[in-house]
Amino acid sequence: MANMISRERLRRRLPALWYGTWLLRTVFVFVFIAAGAAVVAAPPPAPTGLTAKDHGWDKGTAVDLVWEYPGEAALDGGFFLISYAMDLEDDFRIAGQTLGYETVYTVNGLTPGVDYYFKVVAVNSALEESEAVVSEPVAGRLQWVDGSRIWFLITVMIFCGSVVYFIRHARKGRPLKVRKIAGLEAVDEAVGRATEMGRSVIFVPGIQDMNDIQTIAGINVLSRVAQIAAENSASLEVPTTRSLVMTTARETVQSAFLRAGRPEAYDENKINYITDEQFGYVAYLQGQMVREKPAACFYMGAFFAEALILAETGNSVGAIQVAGTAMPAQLPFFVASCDYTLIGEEFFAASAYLTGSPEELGSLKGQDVGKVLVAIGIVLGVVFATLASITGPEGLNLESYHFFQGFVDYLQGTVLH
Amino acid sequence: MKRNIPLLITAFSGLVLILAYFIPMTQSWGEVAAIWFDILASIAFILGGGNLIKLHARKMALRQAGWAYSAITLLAFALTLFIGLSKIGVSPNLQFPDMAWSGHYRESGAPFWWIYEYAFKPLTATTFSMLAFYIASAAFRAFRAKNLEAILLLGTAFIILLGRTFAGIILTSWLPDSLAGLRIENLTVEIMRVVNTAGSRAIMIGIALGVASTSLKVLLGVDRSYLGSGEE
Amino acid sequence: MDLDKINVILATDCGSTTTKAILIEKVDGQFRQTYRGEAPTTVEEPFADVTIGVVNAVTEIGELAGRRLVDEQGRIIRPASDGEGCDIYISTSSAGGGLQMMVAGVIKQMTAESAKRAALGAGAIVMDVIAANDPRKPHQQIQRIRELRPDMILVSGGVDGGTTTHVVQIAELIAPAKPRPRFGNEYKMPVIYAGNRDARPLIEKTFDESVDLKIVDNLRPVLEQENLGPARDMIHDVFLEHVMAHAPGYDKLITWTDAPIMPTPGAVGNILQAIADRDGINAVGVDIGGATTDVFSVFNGTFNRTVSANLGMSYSISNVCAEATMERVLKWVHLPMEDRELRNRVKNKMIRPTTIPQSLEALVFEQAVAREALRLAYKQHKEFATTLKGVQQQRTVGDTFSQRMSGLTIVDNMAMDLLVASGGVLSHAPRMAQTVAMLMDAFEPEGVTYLAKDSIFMMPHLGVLAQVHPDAAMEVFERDCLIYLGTCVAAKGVSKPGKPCFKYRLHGSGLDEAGEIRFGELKLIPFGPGQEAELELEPARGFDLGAGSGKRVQSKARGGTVGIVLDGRGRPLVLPEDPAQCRTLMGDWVKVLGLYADSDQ
Amino acid sequence: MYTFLKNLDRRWIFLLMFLAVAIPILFELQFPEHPTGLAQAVFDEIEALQPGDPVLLAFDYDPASEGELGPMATTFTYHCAKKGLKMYFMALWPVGAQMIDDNIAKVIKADFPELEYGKDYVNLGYKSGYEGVIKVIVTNLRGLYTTDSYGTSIDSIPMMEGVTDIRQMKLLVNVSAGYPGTTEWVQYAITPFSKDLRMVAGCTGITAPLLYPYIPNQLPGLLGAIKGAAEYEQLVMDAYGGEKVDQKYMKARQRMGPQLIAHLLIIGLIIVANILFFMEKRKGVVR
Repeated sequence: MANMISRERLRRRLPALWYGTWLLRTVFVFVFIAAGAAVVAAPPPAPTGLTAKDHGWDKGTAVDLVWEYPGEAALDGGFFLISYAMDLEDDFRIAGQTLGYETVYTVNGLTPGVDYYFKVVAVNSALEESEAVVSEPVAGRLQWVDGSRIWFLITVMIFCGSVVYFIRHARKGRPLKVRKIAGLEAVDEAVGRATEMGRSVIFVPGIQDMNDIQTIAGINVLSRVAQIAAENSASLEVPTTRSLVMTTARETVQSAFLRAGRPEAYDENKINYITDEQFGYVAYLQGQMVREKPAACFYMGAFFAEALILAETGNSVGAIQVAGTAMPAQLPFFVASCDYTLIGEEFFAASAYLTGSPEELGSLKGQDVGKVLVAIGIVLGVVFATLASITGPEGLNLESYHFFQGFVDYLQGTVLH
Repeated sequence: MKRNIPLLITAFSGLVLILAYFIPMTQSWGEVAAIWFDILASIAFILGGGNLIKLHARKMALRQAGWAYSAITLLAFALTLFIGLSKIGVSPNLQFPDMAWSGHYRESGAPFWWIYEYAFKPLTATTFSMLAFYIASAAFRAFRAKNLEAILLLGTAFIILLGRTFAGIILTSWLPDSLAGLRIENLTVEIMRVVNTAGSRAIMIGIALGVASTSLKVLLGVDRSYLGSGEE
Repeated sequence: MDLDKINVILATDCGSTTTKAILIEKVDGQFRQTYRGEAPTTVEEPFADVTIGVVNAVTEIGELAGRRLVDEQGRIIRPASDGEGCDIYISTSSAGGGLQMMVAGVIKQMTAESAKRAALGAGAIVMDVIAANDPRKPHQQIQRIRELRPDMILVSGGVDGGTTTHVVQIAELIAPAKPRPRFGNEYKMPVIYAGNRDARPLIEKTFDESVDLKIVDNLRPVLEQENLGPARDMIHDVFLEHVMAHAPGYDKLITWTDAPIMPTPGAVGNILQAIADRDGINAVGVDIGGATTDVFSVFNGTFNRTVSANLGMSYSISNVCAEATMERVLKWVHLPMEDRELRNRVKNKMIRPTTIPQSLEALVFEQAVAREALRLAYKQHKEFATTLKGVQQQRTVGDTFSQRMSGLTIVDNMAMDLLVASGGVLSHAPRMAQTVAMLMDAFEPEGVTYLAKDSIFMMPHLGVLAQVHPDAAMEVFERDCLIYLGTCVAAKGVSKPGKPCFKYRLHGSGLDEAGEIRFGELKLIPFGPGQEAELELEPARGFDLGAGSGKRVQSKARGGTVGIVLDGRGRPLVLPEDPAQCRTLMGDWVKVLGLYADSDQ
Repeated sequence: MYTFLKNLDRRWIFLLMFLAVAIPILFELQFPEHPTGLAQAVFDEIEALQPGDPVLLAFDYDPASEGELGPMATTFTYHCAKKGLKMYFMALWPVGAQMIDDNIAKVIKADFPELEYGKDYVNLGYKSGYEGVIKVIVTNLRGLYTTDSYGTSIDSIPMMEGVTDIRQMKLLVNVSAGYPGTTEWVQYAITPFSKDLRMVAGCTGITAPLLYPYIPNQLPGLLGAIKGAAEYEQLVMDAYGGEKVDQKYMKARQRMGPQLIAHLLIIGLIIVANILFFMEKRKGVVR
C-alpha cells in the first residue's frame, strides 16, 4: 500500500516528482553515458508561441497557458517546466511540469488581480534545458461564478429544491409516513421511570456549541423531553458545556413547560453552564450521577471521548438511557451502554418524528431525494469505472475505454470536484 | 419581533456564506461573517462565567448537598482568573522590557503555568484515561455473540485489537509471503481501508444529508428550535 | 379441613340475572360434576335477598340429584351425611354489576397500569384510571371521581423509596372529592393504598376519617417487578367486608360459604392460572357476554385479564359493528345479505338482548359479529398484556439494529397452547365446528393449539374451589368443564395461494394420515374426543409452526368433538378486498368445516 | 466461579486493567515496529519537502489526549526541524497553544538551539471560532491573526513577511483529538483548495476510522493513535535519530507495550463473557 500511495502522490503532485526523482534521473543518465552508448544530445529547442489567459469561471487564482513546440512532435522522455513570477527580475517560482507531449497547463494558486509572467522551458530526457519562453503579464480575474463549483451548485439546488418541494407538498396536507423510532418512543418511559422513582432526569445536549447541527437536533429532542417532564412534574436537569446552549436550552424548556400547561413549574436554575472544558464537564456530570442517581439520562448531540464515560456511569446507577448522535465513532459505545440509541440520521429525523409537522416530515422526504442522487452517482461511477477497466487500456476496445474513462474522469474531476 | 429578527439574521448570514462559496466576488463577505461569528463566540465566555458564579454561589447560599465542592470551584475559578489576568510572576516581553504586563501569561515557571502544568493537565488526562477502564467493563458486558451481526463484529474486533499491537505480528508471522494478506496486521489495514471506509462513507452520506437538510430548515425558518422552541 | 373426607361439593355463582348452582361428587374415587340447577337472581326488589335465589337453585339440584341440600330453615345442610347435605359450599358473585373499582397511580403506563392489572386480576371492572401524568386538569379529575361512585379505590404510585410528592398529589385529588360508595350511603369508601412505602404516613395524613384506608405492600416495589398479590387479596377482602356486606342478603351468604366469596371473573382467572401452572402451558380464555367481553391469558406464568366494556353480543352489538365497521363484519359472511336488514337486526338485538337467531342468515350474521367482537377484544388484551414499562434494558452489540422496546405484548399466539371459549355465542353455537371457526378466525392461533369450550360456564365455581380443594377443581375442570373441540394447526407466514404451506403426518389412535396443505387451504380431519395422535409437521420455507421458519415440529394432536383442523390460510389471516371474492372464499371454508347444515350451503 | 464471574463487580475489571497498563510501564516493555503504508506516506510527504519550505503545524489537542497524540506531535516537530522547514504553529483548541509551547521547549529549544524564533518557527497560538478560523485563514490569514501567541505583532516577525494565507504553505500537518480537527481542516481547507494544499494528519484512535474515507485524495497519509505514532517515530528515528535516541523520542513505542497487554486483556474479557453467555444460554436463562 505504501507504494500505491506514494506513486499516487507523485503523479498528482508534479513538483514533488521533479525533486523526488531528480537523483534517480541523474544516476540513470550517468549510467547511460558510462555505458558508452550515448549520443551527445544538443539542448532541446525552446517552446514558442506561449500565450497566457485568465482561467474562466473561477476566483481568479488560475491562468491557462498554451504553447507550441517546434522540435520533435513530442519531447521524447522529457517534459516542460512551468514557472511564474510577478516581476521579470524576481526568481521564478516553479508551478509544475507537463509531460513532453502536453503543451497546455493551468497554473493555480495565484493572487487575483495581480499580473504574473509565465515561463516555459523544455527539458529533454538528458535533463538539458532549452531557452525559456516568457509570456506577457496576465492577471487572474475574479469571476462572478466559480465554474469549478457549478456542479456542486446544481447538486445543492436539486437537493434544496426537493426539500422545499416536499415541505410545500406536505403543507398541502398529503400524509407522509415515518418509521417508528424506538429511542424516541422510549422518552415517555424514561421520564416516567424518573417520576416513579422520584429521581431526576438529566439531559446532556452534547459538548458542542449551537453552531453544530447536532446540538440543534438535540435541542429538538429536549423540547419533547421537557414537555413530558412537565406533564409528569419530574425534575429535569440540563447541564451544558456552552453558555449559548444553556440560554437556548432555557428558552426551549420554558416554552415546553408552557405548552404542557405548567409554566409555574419551570425552574431555570436547573439548566446550567458547567464548563467548556470537556473533561471538567465529564467530572461534574459523573459526580452528579453518582450522587443523585438519576433515573433517566438523555445524551443528544455531538459527543467525543466522554460518550462512554457518561453512558457507563449512567448504566451503573441504573438509569434508562437514550442517546442520539451523529458521531459514528461514539455510536458503538452508546449502543453498548444505553437502552436506546438514535443512529445518525434517526437523530436528525427526531424533530420531524416528534413534532410530526408537515414541514419537518417534508424535509425528511427531501433527504431521500438526496440519497437517491447519491445512489445514482455511485452506481454510475461504479458501472463506468468497471466498464473502463474491462475495455481498456490494454483490453478489448480502446475507443469505448476512452469514453468510459472519460466519463469517470469527468465525474471525479469536474462533477465531484 | 423577538423571533423574526434572529430569523432574518440567520437567513441573511446563511445566504451570504452560501453565496461566498459559489461567487468568488463575494468571498470576502463570507470572511466578514465568519469573523463576526468569532467575536460573538467570545462573548459566550462572559455569559458562561457569569452563570458559573451564579450556579455555585446559589448552591453555597442554599447549603445544598455538596456545597463545599461549589466553594472549591469558585475559589479555583477566581484564583485562576486573577493569576491569569494579572499575569503574576510573568517576565515582560523582550520588545517592551519596561512594561510589566507585556509578557505572556503562559510563560513557563509562572504561577499560571504552574496551575496548568500541575493541576489542569493531570486532571484532564486522568479523566480521559478512565476510558480504558470503561471500555474494558463495557466490552465485558456488551460484547456477546448473540446473532450474526454480533459475531462478525466480534471477529473484526479481535483482528483489529490484535492488529494494532505487536501480538498480531507475532501470531501470524509464520504465514508464507504468498498469504501475507492474511497476516493480522495486513488484515487490520484492509478492514480499516475497505470495510470500515465503505461503512463510514455510507453513514457520512446519511449524516451529511441530515445536516444539510437541518441547516436548510434553519435557514428557511422551518426549524426554530435554536430560538428556544419549535413552535410559536 | 381434611380434603380426603370431602365427597360432595356445592358451588353457586350469583350472576346479575341468574344464579347457577352445580354439584360435584366423588364418583368411583374421582370428582365429577353431576347435577346443575338454575334460578333467577334475587338481589333486586321485591326480594332483595340473594340467598333466596341461591336456595332456589340449590333446591333444584337437590331435586335432580335426589339429595336434600337445604334444610327447613332454608339453610344449606353441612357437612354431608348419607344422602343429605354437602361437605363444602362455595360461591362467586357478579350480581349488581360485579366489583367496580377506580385505580390511581403516578404514571399511567407504570404504577397506574400495575394497579389496573391488580384490580382486573381480582375480577373488578376498572371504571377509570387516575394518574399524575393525566392530561385532564385536576378539577376534571375530581369531578370524575365524584361522579363515578366506585365500590372501592386502589391507590398506588412510586416504587419503594421513590416519589412521595406525586403519590400525595394523587391522594390530594381523591381526598377532597369525598367519593361515595355505590352501595349504602352510610359507610365509608374503602381506599386501598399499595404504593411507595415511604409515603404511607403522608397518605394517612392526607386521607381523613371519611374514608376507610387500608395499607398493603407496594404493588410495584421496584419498576422491574410487580407484586400484585397483596393488593389483590386486599381487594377480595374489601369486596367481602364492604361491598358484599352491603348488598342485600350477602351478609347471610357469607356465613354459609366455606371459602370467601369471589368476584366471578376473578375466579375464572384463578382456575385458568391454576391449570396453566400445573401443566406449564400458556392458555387464553375468553368469555363473551352481552355487554362485555373478558379475555384472560397466562403466558409464562404471568396472568392478565382485560374487560372490553363495549364489546358484547347484545347491549354492545351496535358498538362492535361501528368499531369493526360493517364492511369488515360482512367479510365473514358467505351468504348475500342486505345492509338495511342487517342494521335492523343489530338494533333489534340491542333492545331485545335475549333473542336468539331464528334464521340461518341471522345465525351466520351473529357469528360474524362475534368474530369481530372477539378479535377486537383480543387486540385490546394484547395491548394491555405487556412486559413492564420503565425498565432499564441491558443491550449488547448484537442489538444495534434491533432495539426492542419494552412494553411489548407478552401475548404470543405461537406459544399459546390452549384456548378456552365461554359465553353464549360460543358455547351455545348449534354446531361445535362453528365455535372452532369463530375462535380460529378471531384469535388466529399459530402452531399447534388445543381448542376447548367451557361446557356450562363452570369455570367460576372451579376457580373458587381451586382455593379450597385444588385437586378436585382440576379433575372436574379436565373431565366435565372443558369440552375439547379439537386441535388447530396453523402455519405463520404468507405466500401465494396454491404454494406449499406445510406437510403433516398423523398417527396414533387408529389414525394414520399424511399429506400436504397448500397456502389458502383448510382441512378438517375428524378425530374423536379423548384420543391423541402423534403429529409431525414440516413447514415449507417462509412458514413457521413453532420451531422457526421451515423447521420441523413434533407435537401431539388432541381429538375433540370437531377434530383436527389444518389451517393453511396463513398468519396473519388476510381476507380479500373484493366482497364477492371474499364471499366465495367464506363459502369454501364453510363447506370444508361443515359449519352449517348441508342443505343450507 | 460461575456465579462470581456472572455477577462480576466491575471494579475487578478496573483492577485488571490497571495492572495491564501499569506492569508494562514499570517493566518498560517494548516491541519493534513495522511501519505500514500510511505512516510511510506521512514520512514521505515531509521528506519530499525542501529546506526552507513553509509548513503549518496545527496542534488541535489537549492534555487529555496528550498521551495518545503527544509523541506524534513531538516527532512531527523533530522531523520538520531536522528537515530545516519553516514551521508555523497554530491551534484551534484553547489549550493547543500550550501543546505547541511544550513541543517547542522539548524539541526545538532543547535539540535545535540554532533555530530562531520568528525566523525559523513561529507560534501563532490559539484562535476561537472552530472551523470558522480555517475558513478565514485559508484565504486571509491576517484577517484573524494580527499577533503571534505571545502578542508580538505579525508584521514584526520576519518569517510572516509575504504570508497572506495558508495556501502558501507547502504542507499542513495536523494533530487532532476531535472537533475542530482533521475533519474540519479537510472540509474547509483541503477540499475547496485541493489544488493548492496538501495535508497529513495524526489523530486519536477513535477518530481514525472516520478519516479513512479521506485517504488518499484529501489525506495522503494518516497516523492513527499511538500505533501510527510509533510507526512514524520508528521511521523518523531510523532516518535521523542516529545511534542513541533520546528517551523523549521513544514515547510512542514505549506506550505500545501497555496497549498490547490492555488489548489482550480486553480480548480475554470478551471471551470469558461469551463463555458465560453460552453457559447461560444452555441453562436457558436467556432465550
